[in-house]
Amino acid sequence: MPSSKTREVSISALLLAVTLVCVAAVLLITVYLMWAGLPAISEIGLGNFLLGKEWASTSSNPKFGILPFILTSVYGTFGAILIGVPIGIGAAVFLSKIAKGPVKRILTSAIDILAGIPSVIYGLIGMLTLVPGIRKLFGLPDGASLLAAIIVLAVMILPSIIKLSAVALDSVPKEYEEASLALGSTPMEAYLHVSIPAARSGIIASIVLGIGRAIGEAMAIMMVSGNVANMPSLFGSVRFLTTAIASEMSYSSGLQRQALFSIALVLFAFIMIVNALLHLILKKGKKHE
Amino acid sequence: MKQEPIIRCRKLSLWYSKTQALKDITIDFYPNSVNALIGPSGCGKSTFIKTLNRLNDLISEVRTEGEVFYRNTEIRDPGLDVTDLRKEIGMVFQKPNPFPMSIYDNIAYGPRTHGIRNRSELDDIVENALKSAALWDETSDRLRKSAMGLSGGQQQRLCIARAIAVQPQVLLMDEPTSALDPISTAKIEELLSVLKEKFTIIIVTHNMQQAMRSSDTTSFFLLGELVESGNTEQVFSHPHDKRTEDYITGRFG
Amino acid sequence: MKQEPIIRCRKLSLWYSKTQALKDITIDFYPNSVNALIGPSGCGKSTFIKTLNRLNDLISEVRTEGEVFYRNTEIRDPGLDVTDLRKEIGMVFQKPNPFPMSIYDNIAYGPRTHGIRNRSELDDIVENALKSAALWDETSDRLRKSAMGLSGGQQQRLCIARAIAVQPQVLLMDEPTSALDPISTAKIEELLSVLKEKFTIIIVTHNMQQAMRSSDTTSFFLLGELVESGNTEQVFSHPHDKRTEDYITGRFG
Amino acid sequence: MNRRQAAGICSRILVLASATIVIAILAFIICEVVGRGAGSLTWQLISTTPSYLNGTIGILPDIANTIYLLLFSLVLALPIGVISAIYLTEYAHPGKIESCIEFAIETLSGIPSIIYGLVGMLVFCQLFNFKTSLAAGACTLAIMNIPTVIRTVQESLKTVPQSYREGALALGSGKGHTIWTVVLPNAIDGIMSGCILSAGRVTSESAALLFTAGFAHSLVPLSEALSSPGASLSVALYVYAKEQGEFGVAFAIAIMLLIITFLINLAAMMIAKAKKKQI
Amino acid sequence: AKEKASVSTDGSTSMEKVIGALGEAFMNQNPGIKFTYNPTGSGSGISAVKEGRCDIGLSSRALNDSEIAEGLNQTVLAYDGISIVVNNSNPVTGLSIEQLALIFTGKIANWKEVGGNDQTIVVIGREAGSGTRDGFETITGTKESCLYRQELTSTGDVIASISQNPAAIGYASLSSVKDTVKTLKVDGVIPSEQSIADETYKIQRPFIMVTSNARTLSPSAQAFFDFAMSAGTESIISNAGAVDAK
Ligand SMILES: Nc1ncnc2c1ncn2[C@@H]1O[C@H](COP(=O)(O)OP(=O)(O)OP(=O)(O)O)[C@@H](O)[C@H]1O
Ligand SMILES: Nc1ncnc2c1ncn2[C@@H]1O[C@H](COP(=O)(O)OP(=O)(O)OP(=O)(O)O)[C@@H](O)[C@H]1O
Ligand SMILES: [Mg+2]
Ligand SMILES: [Mg+2]
Repeated sequence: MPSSKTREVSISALLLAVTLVCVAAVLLITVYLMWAGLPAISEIGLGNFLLGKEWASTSSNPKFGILPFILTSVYGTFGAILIGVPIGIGAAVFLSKIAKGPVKRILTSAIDILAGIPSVIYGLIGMLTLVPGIRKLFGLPDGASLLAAIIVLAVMILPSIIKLSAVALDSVPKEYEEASLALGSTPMEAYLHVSIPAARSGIIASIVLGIGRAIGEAMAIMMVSGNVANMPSLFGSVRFLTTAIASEMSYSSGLQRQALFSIALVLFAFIMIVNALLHLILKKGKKHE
Repeated sequence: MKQEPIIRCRKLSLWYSKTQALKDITIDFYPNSVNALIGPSGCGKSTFIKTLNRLNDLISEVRTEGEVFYRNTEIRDPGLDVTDLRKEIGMVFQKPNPFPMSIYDNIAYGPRTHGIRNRSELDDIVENALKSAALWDETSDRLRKSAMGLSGGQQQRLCIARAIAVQPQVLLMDEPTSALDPISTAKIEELLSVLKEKFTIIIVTHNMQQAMRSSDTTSFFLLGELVESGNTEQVFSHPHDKRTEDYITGRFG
Repeated sequence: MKQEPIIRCRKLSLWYSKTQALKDITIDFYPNSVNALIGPSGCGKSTFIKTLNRLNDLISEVRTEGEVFYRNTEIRDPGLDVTDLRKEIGMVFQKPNPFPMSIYDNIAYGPRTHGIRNRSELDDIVENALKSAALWDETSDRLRKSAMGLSGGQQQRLCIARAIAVQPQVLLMDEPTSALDPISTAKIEELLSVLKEKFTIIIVTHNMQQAMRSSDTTSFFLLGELVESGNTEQVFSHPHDKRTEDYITGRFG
Repeated sequence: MNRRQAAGICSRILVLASATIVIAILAFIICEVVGRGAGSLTWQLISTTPSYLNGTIGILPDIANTIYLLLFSLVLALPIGVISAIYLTEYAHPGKIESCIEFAIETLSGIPSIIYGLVGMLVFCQLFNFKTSLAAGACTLAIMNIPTVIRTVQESLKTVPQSYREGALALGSGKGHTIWTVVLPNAIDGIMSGCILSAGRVTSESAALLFTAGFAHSLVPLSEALSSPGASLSVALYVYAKEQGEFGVAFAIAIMLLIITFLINLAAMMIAKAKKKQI
Repeated sequence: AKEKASVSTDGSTSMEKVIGALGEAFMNQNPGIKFTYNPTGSGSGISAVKEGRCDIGLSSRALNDSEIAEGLNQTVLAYDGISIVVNNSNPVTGLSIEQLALIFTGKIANWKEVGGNDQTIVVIGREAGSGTRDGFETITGTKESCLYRQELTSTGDVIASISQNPAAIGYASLSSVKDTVKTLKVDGVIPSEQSIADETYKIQRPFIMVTSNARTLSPSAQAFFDFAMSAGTESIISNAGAVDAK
């Protein structure tokens, strides 16, 4: 029988091997997206691809410029953050500091359920109520627009912002708030001036996570954004990076199909940047503790 | 006794939902004195001092009975503005708990909360508070650095300075040295004798020697009761109660 | 000195990454004695006894120097089979830590780990261990119930029984009574005098009275140094070192 | 009223309003879904397969497919996730490989499902030649779920008191043995919530499945499920709403999905409660 | 284990009803054969046949020259009418093909120019690659010049959006149109089985089955092919909303 020491070492090695599946998966995804996405980029030209303002994938003289998609994704995400973050942080403060008993339980479940609702349902309801609502409210010929997508995205990222921010607020040592109260501040002042700054890194992480979610969402916004490859405008019909892939993939062939994979590659690059940012923030937050 | 008591407590009882943590506490604290509260763990010392600045309000299901006066204000009054009360009665906690901000902002936090925005006024307050807490020399060149970088003892003095900065009348201290090394402890004990010239100090301690060394009066709590209270020398040399004697000779606790 | 020491420690130093927690500790422990380790918080008592059963291995970035022998085995030897070592040197912790299983399974855990499967053999071991820890009478009718239902004092005796069940030679105890009430404390102190007939006991304590009451030798640690070590009576009545005297008279800590 | 009081009231209102908005959104969604779908949610819908000849719609195959996907993806994700969590919390020392793994896990959990769908299609459907099938869908979902399982199990492992490990090690138990006998039994709740959260993701996922598992509505037995394409409930919702304009059916499915989401949350809450009691 | 004989089809989503019904009837007749249909879109159906990923591809547009050159074969199974639909509240009842072309290319921008209310026209279409869009644009001669306000990815979306917007116009497969929207006459003809079969309704497209010259069909696939093209399936196809091509 091997000594206990070698046994422990070999167990550890075995477990490590399984754990590396995650790394392998990330590598696989990266390699495959490059393999599938690079040919079209090299054929179209990186500049034409990223900065081209026109997307006409099926015309006899096809154009593959994805600047409208990139800008739409950026604006859409930014808008969703603009709406979602204040509400999210407000609700997180309520959840973590004020709510008690049944109110807290109900709010927690509500957030969990919102997080679990399939995105298709958000899209469906958005299409049937939000889009006509926007049309009537703003007196537009049609309501399918960037604005509708922004609202749907804001709602969809709310749960993760609230949950993560609430966790960050929960983990602020109670001593800080006590100290603030003992100095004669009101509870609300303690939350605003001490708890939120102390939970900063967690809250920022939740926002970055929200950005990632918003950039990656496809199914819901496809149904409310009109889906035309215009340059973005708030009340105009727009197409996102994700919806560009989802809407044409099933009918595509040839260079068009390859270009769709190139869009996926660009999307992936965005996500990797967001992830790296998140990683940095979390790491910095850990160091701070 | 020469003066009016600054805090006057009559038959104070306190319940955490159903369990009684304080039983009929009657005690007076006089201005410009250091008052030690001793007793084994769980006897209600922290609970008692937190009723004095209503920090127990944070815990739902706390119920009190009896009377507690700060000068002529009934502390238990539900209509009382607790922020005013806490401005008068400051507190320092067991674990040093500076805010995760700069040293300056820590001290300025209280005055800012109470509406002082003027820059040079704040500068003065910060300097004076740090000097009163004997921390000015060590920190005057790093006021903008994070308070988290200070040592434990420095952090605790910072917390004292922070409490002083709102110019309270009474300072509550809950085992302020139990997390500190002997040298920092000595520094803070020294500070007590200076601070009592301006403030009334009520200090909880586990360390009998500390109570003996630095307090004017000592009160012994046991299981929520105030067993004995009086002049420190007298309590330690001639305790009235058998339980006090057992405790101070280390027979339990 | 009548016998060979069972644990022999020469110039043992220990670092947590860069900070040194133990400095040149040289000390011997003899069989069938109770050895108290005292000293203020953070002085390295726990660190010291955890080097004796290599539980410090759990912490990465621990580095030791010097020699520590258990009989003729160098404890620090990286090739040593620590499971064998820990079978010889048992440990009881500050907070009672029974596993969340039945009382029986708790005691049988060690023997099972070391390969004993036979049912009646296990029954015997469990019974004897519980009897040695003076817990048999209280638990014999509820062996299959969860150990988490026991009181704090009973849980701590269960942990002692669990340690005894693998028949160690040395028992390390890290403040085994500091989380317990006075009555449970008395029971465990009583137990010590019985257990020392079979084991060598090394016990960390914060309570000077406890050290005086129940130990044969006492060692005083301060900031990672072994300041003084010797016969308990002598250390408490005529400490050689000024720091020891300061500590046992409560001047700090 | 002074400035301080005004600010206090304002911030109070803002915080309260935010929380109200969240509840209101959920209430609105539930009302919409139930209002539009309740009429179509019949036993016949749940218990039959669709027939083009009769022009009837039934979602039994979609329910079965959802269950198949759940089973297959958990069978893959659970062992890998649990083992990885054990390695990371119990064995790993901070180092290059570990931070690499950490980064990989974070990355995996941040990748949008549409990218999983595309890569799943390239790798599982084409490279591994699984074609468009539940097997390809399940493999894709498994990879999506591994980070969730790892994180929940890790959380749970971290709550197992260190004193249990110390206690076992001090008795001479080896590390592996300690984990198996003392640590893992106390982390069962984490493993279960890992399962439950994954289940939630599997039922609500659509983008990743469209490209990998397809959207056929035929009922297949378990033995053939792996090689057949099939729609899960979420995909069926998508297809019925979008391709066929059957909004009643779509919202009926949405009601079912909401109920499943609710049950999943209930289960997760109960597990957390049980764990709390135990400690 | 022995695999059950099977036929796999893959392609146009518009053909779902027709092919689903045919498949179901076929399986009722041949219980030993498993029929699968994967509604992925015309383009993918065509490439699936080319790459051998399915037996029969389904396309709702005719193959183009390069596809035929790659060795693919097409067989017209049925014809499908493309209905022009507007919101139920829209007073307009019919348009000419010329008017349609002008509307879809943005040259007519207000309903009042074609006899409707004073409202900006909202043009809703399908995504690039859709067989329906290809059919519509080819027939109206608006290829590559349509100005859409929304490009939706499915028939259901088009109908839902139009039903929500009084100013919208769009096109959708005849078989999918329900009474939530209003079907317009084109050149005075309302689309119906009759008007499509006699070609008086102009906007129509073929449903084709695509096979590869490079491979011969498996016996079961051939059986399905023959079944679909047999005379007995007329009623199945017309019940599914299309017009039989035989
Ligand atoms: N929030 C609470 N809810 C319920 N009971 C409490 C709460 N806080 C304290 N108690 C109980 O009240 C009693 C007194 O506690 P308190 O913290 O005042 O003791 P203490 O004398 O300060 O002890 P220590 O010296 O350990 O700080 C204890 O029995 C404690 O368990
Ligand atoms: N895991 C660790 N990493 C780094 N430093 C540590 C670690 N554990 C303990 N230390 C440090 O080593 C020193 C000795 O700690 P140790 O726990 O041995 O003290 P102790 O005498 O047991 O104190 P106490 O009476 O509070 O239990 C302390 O300064 C402590 O901060
Ligand atoms: Mg206390
Ligand atoms: Mg210790």
